[in-house]
Amino acid sequence: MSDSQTAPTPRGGPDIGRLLLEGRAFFALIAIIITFSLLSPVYFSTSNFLTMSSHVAIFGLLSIGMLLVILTGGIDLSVGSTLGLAGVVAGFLMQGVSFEMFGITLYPPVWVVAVLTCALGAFVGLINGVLVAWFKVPAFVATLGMLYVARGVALLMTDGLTFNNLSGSEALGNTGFDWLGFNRLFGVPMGVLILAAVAIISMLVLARTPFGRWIYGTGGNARAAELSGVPVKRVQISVYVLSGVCAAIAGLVLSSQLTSAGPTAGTTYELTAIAAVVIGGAALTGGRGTVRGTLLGAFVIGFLSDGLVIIGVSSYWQTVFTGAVIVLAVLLNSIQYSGRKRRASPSTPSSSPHSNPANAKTNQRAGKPATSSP
Amino acid sequence: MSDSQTAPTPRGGPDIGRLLLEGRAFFALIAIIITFSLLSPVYFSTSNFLTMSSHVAIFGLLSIGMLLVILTGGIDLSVGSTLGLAGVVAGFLMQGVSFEMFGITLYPPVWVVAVLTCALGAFVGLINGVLVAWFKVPAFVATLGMLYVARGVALLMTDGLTFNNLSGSEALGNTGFDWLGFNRLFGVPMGVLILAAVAIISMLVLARTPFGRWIYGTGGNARAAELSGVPVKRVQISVYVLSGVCAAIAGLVLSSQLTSAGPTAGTTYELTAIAAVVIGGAALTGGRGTVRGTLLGAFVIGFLSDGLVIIGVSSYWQTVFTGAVIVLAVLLNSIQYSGRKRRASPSTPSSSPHSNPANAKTNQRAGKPATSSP
Amino acid sequence: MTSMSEEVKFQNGLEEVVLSARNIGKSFGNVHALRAVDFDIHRGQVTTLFGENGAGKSTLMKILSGVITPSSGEIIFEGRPVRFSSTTEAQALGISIIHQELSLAPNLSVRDNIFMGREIRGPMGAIDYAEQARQTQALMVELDELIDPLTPVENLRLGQQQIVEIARALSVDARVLIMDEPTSALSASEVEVLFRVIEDLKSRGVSIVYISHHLEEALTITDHAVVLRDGVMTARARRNEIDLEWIVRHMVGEGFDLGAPPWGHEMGDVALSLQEVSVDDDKVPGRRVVDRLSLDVRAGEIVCIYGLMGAGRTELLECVAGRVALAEGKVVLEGREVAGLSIAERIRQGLVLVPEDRQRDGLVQTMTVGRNLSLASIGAFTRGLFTSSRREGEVTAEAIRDVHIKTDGPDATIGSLSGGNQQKVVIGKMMATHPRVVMLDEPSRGIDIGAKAEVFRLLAEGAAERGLAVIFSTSEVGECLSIAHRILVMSRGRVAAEFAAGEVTREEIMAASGESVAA
Amino acid sequence: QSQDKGLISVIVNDTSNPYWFTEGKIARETAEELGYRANVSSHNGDTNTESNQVDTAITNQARAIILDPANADGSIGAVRKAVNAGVPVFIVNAEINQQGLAKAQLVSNNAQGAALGAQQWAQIMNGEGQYAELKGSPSDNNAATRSNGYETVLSQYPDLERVAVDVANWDRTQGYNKMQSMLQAHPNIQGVISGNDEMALGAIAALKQNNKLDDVVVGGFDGSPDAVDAIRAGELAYTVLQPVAIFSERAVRMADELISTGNLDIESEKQLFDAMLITPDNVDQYVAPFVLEQ
Ligand SMILES: Nc1ncnc2c1ncn2[C@@H]1O[C@H](COP(=O)(O)OP(=O)(O)OP(=O)(O)O)[C@@H](O)[C@H]1O
Ligand SMILES: Nc1ncnc2c1ncn2[C@@H]1O[C@H](COP(=O)(O)OP(=O)(O)OP(=O)(O)O)[C@@H](O)[C@H]1O
Ligand SMILES: O[C@@H]1[C@H](O)[C@H](O)CO[C@H]1O
Ligand SMILES: [Mg+2]
Ligand SMILES: [Mg+2]
Repeated sequence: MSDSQTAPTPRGGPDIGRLLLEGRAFFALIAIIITFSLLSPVYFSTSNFLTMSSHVAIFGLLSIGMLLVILTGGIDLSVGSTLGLAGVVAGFLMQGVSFEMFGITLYPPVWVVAVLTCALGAFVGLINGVLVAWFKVPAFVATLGMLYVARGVALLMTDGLTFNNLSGSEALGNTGFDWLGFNRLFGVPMGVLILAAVAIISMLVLARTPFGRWIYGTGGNARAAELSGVPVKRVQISVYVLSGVCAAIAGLVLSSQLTSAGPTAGTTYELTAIAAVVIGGAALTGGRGTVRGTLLGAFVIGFLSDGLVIIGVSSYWQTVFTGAVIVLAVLLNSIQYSGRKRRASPSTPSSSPHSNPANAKTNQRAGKPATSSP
Repeated sequence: MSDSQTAPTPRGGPDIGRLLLEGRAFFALIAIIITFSLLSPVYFSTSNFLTMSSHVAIFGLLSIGMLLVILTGGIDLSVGSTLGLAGVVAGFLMQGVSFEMFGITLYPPVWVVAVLTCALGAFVGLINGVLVAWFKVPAFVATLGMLYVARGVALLMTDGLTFNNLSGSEALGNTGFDWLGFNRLFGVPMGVLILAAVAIISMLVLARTPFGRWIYGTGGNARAAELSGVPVKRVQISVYVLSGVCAAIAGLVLSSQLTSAGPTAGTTYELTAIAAVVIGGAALTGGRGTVRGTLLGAFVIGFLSDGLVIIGVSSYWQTVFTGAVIVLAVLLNSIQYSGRKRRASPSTPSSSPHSNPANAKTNQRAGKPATSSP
Repeated sequence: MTSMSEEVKFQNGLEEVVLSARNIGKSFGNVHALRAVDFDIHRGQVTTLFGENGAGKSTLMKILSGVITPSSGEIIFEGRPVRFSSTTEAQALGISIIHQELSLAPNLSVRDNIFMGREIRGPMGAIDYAEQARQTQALMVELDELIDPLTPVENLRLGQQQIVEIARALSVDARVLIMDEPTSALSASEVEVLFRVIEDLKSRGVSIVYISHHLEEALTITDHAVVLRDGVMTARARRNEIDLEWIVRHMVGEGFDLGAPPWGHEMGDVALSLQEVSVDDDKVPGRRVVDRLSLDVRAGEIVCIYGLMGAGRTELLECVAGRVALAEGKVVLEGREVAGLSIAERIRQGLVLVPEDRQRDGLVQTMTVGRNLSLASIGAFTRGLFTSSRREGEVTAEAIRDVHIKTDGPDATIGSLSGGNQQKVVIGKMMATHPRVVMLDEPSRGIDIGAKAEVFRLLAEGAAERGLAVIFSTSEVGECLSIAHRILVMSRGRVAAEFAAGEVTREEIMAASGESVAA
Repeated sequence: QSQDKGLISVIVNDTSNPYWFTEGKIARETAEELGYRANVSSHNGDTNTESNQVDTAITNQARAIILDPANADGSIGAVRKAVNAGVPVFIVNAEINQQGLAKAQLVSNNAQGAALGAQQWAQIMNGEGQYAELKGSPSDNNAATRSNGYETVLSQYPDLERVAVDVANWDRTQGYNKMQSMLQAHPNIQGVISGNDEMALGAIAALKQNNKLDDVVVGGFDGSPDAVDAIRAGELAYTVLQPVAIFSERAVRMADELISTGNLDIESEKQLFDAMLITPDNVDQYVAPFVLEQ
């Protein structure tokens, strides 16, 4: 099984051969790039790739948070709303916080705003996590509720309006907010660099730390993990917190890119984030998936939708293509597997004979064979 | 475990005692009705209940289809789009189908339109089902793709516009479309009667037919069900087909109620339908859930959102309340369970000692103990 | 109950008690799994716990290892009363357990499973994978099992997974090691290795609790035997005071017999004929797990397939049942070729399989006992469009009676049954279809001696009275010898040898399977 | 205020858009000032939600409904339902494609406004250059009306070349993303004309990021406060003010007239309110959201 399917086994560098052979998301991405490059002369250029990547950054950040949650067997539908709320809160803080009793208004510097916004994301995630881990509310429901609540709070905070003035002012010492969205380092937009940083940290955490193993263990078999002394509840809570933080970072980057923060930003982004994770080879039942795959998934979606705009396809067709590519990218992989499996057991391509019940479940829901030949 | 948790046990009528004691959705519904009746004099009246019920009809129909899918361990994100597409197709057919070669335009009678629209719903469901059962595409992904594709097709068919002229004309022999949405039988709106009919049929199918048993078996453990002679693939495909048909019926009722069919109808309804199913006590991992619970869930959501509008709560607060009630309704139940479980086995509220890994999985994702003390 | 003199014997001298349970009671709702049980674990010795399915063995062990808490009573560790609220707390005192039902994360490698929750950290908090792999390798060598530490657990056979569980328990450096049926999926030679390891642990002062339904096997390592019956401790003794008969008597009562092949009835025509059946390996292209195997079974005949783990028995049976594709050859049921038929159609024609892994393939965990029992025979109680709950009630009641399932009734949840009774549910479900040919893959796995006898009696009766053809696989030689008319030894996908009952010894069978016969 | 004249239900599209927000707010304030209770809800463009809200208004025995319809065709059924139940409906902002149901339809003159905007824009562009257009949601009639209005004017300038057009659903983030991609395909764009201000502001953010804002003329539509700020900052060339503040107040006053007198004295059902141009020259007259002092 490829690294993109199971928990990564840290062994040397990434195995290019495997990547080429088995990474369906990788193929899909290549196909997309080739297609659009043929259709439009401007698609294949550094500047376009950078622009597209900066769009991908937003979804990529959400997807990485989502991946962590999905790896434990959960799901986080609230990321889009959290993104919106985070942007609004950042915008609110940039306007200055007035303490009426003292008659003063404080203008926190940008780094404080960023930290507070991330803390807010963490708090939203904490509520999700506690509901899921302690109160045993199904993740889908807990985060669906949060989807509505966070959106409602964002609307209430701004009374539906959008914060526009995010650049701060020299005099108040709170300039620099546009840095996240506007600046470039070595020609690369900050958003992309932030995505890269978050991705590398997540990769390291997943592959090299006990916490990473616990995430995979919790997703693979929560009961077994708990019996082995993994603090399963703590792990579950942590992944939602991290997902909330990722969403908050995405909110910061997006509102910096737009130089404005509106309460409806991020609506339905959760579906895109989930799609990216699944296209990237993760199983929604938990325990399988990698950061690399998820990134590829996010790029597939982003490069596709931008490409469709560039070649000027009508927005209706854009909708159709997006759906078709999501299915095709995943289908590619299934066919590849079932082709192999069919030889062995045509009636149940989904099941490997030697997996345990947890796997049986995995297969059935995620539609992926639990085992494959090396 | 209550009837609302497991497969219904066909034993006389519904067990009111149990219902009162254990149906969290039932409690939530009562609480909602009492609260709003106190807050607004117009809420508690037959005419308002009928109006609200006809609103619930749409979500109720979607939810019943969704329940069938969820019982097998799948999920159908495409129901909202299918609803929209069905409405548009019905609208299209009502405008008459012109065969240019022959220079004639056929105006199919309303019943033919209804049948063709349901067939379309079945076809959409068939694609979902085949992707899931044969190609092993995870249900979430297959139906997410369909969400986009069906929406795109609806937009393409109408070029974004709305069909308005659904009443047909005497001369063409295709009147009667508004019957579904407008007519009342014994004072009850047709939509509500249709929901009741679909609900009763589904209850019978689930509780009293082999097919119903197969659905529960497939969701509980697909491998075991298959070895016991359950045609698992056929069951999986069937539930998506049925879900598509339910969505198409909902689309017919809705466009008849609105006397128009627009391509964006039903956007995000899938989330509401899933919420209704889960509030109604079904497990997203499959194998547990009842029609009765799902209906209660749909009524909880519908009666809440109409109540909020009636008492004039701001739309932002409506958003917040909707989210909070979804979580609370499910939380109620979890607390009830973990309370019970704690007495039994305080150290592992999440897992019953005799549950196997598959159950552990169930617990972890659905947040419900697989077994409970009688 | 124990006599006073025994009590005194146990507490004096060198036999130091490390961990003991005092007056432990445990109830699940209105099920009393344990009542006032006293249980001692002696330092550096093996205490074996015997008892029927559902006697409360696993429950007691879970209490002693912190998985669940008792309803009443106390736990005393080295003279001090202790309370565990989690397995981690028990582990901190050096108490480690191998669970009856496997508890591994299938998606993680062997190495990661062994160290899950106790990762070895290197510099900067990162995991020291190299050290973990080295230790895993060492454990595998100790257990004589050549499993690559990086293999995902889901790619391992059941027995190998059990080895991983054992390795994990060993890696803890436990002072008390509880093994709840560690060998149910192991072959004789692997059991041999495990026993060697147990001796070694004993010599290092590790105290061991051992639970098994393989009574003879268990006796060979027992120092102290304890018998539980219906949640009550009925007897305890030292090894030198007891024998097999003593255990069986305390477990299930007097006058017990495993049964013998039901001779004396006429065999019918060939019911099932396998001709050159082959099954491809889904892992290694070109390799066959079943290789041109032929076999005829007559109506009324009981055939046992013996083999080592990995011999290909499971694949053979699954292929005949229709779950796994036939690569080559023919499967003929009562003269009709069944290849190409679905599982459901084969069941309707009277060909059924009781699968090996009850959790994965046998039970629908979300359904009640009754629903599970009736799942395969829905057609029998369907009238027109609808099922008849009255007829269904009869079907399930009959099944519960026939296979002697110990349960509250058809509405009980599956999870509330003991492991052995769950196994009986799977058997009962398939028997309720009134098959002509029944295949059972390791039907005795995890079920007690009484239940085993009942199952075999059921099969024997079916064979004798209704001409049922039976094929079962087993890893226990004793079972082959006791009820089969014919014994087939499988090795690497082929028939290595075939014996008629009564003309073969234990050693001959094991030798034919390629197993090293223990000295 | 002491007397309770009953309830007026205000149903607008999406209160998280400043345009509709103002529409709802002014209607509510006017109603309350006239002694009614008011109840604002938003259907977010969903005709089913809209229909449910109309039902609720009927249940609530509303004296009148002020409705910004979700869909020119799709909302007709809901309006008919209210009318059948005896509740008068006043349509604001967007039309429904059926006369004789609503008591009045008060809408800004989108065609006139679009022409106004397009002329201003073409003039700043000097009648030449490549440009892109951002369109609103196709289910909203205004999107097509404005786009057609632009087309009608701009097609008279042969040197103006529309190189890209896409739907950005009235939304700022979508405007931003689509603009960025369009810039990749057509780096030499000199103008952007947008169906509303939100999309225009998204386009501005994208242009800013590509350091192209100085070379590109962006035109908006709505006259929202954010857009006016952008005009002040020199980022947006102009916007077309829709007199939403005026017509939403007028609608409520008409409702009051009908309720109190049983009669409504208007010439025709359709009441068009001319749009006005906001440019750097008159931006100082913008005194409150969507209000330009004259
Ligand atoms: N979670 C539970 N809920 C209800 N009853 C339970 C639960 N766990 C165990 N029991 C009951 O407790 C009794 C003891 O079960 P236990 O698993 O300890 O038996 P056992 O001796 O280990 O049997 P086996 O040999 O089959 O493994 C059984 O009657 C069982 O049905
Ligand atoms: N997960 C796996 N990875 C590699 N090979 C496997 C796997 N599972 C089974 N095999 C191979 O398939 C063949 C048959 O194995 P199987 O376990 O079905 O045999 P069996 O006789 O039923 O043994 P048992 O039931 O005792 O485990 C063996 O050659 C084995 O090596
Ligand atoms: O007229 C309105 C406004 O322009 C709003 O910004 C979007 O929708 C249109 O219908
Ligand atoms: Mg046990
Ligand atoms: Mg086997």
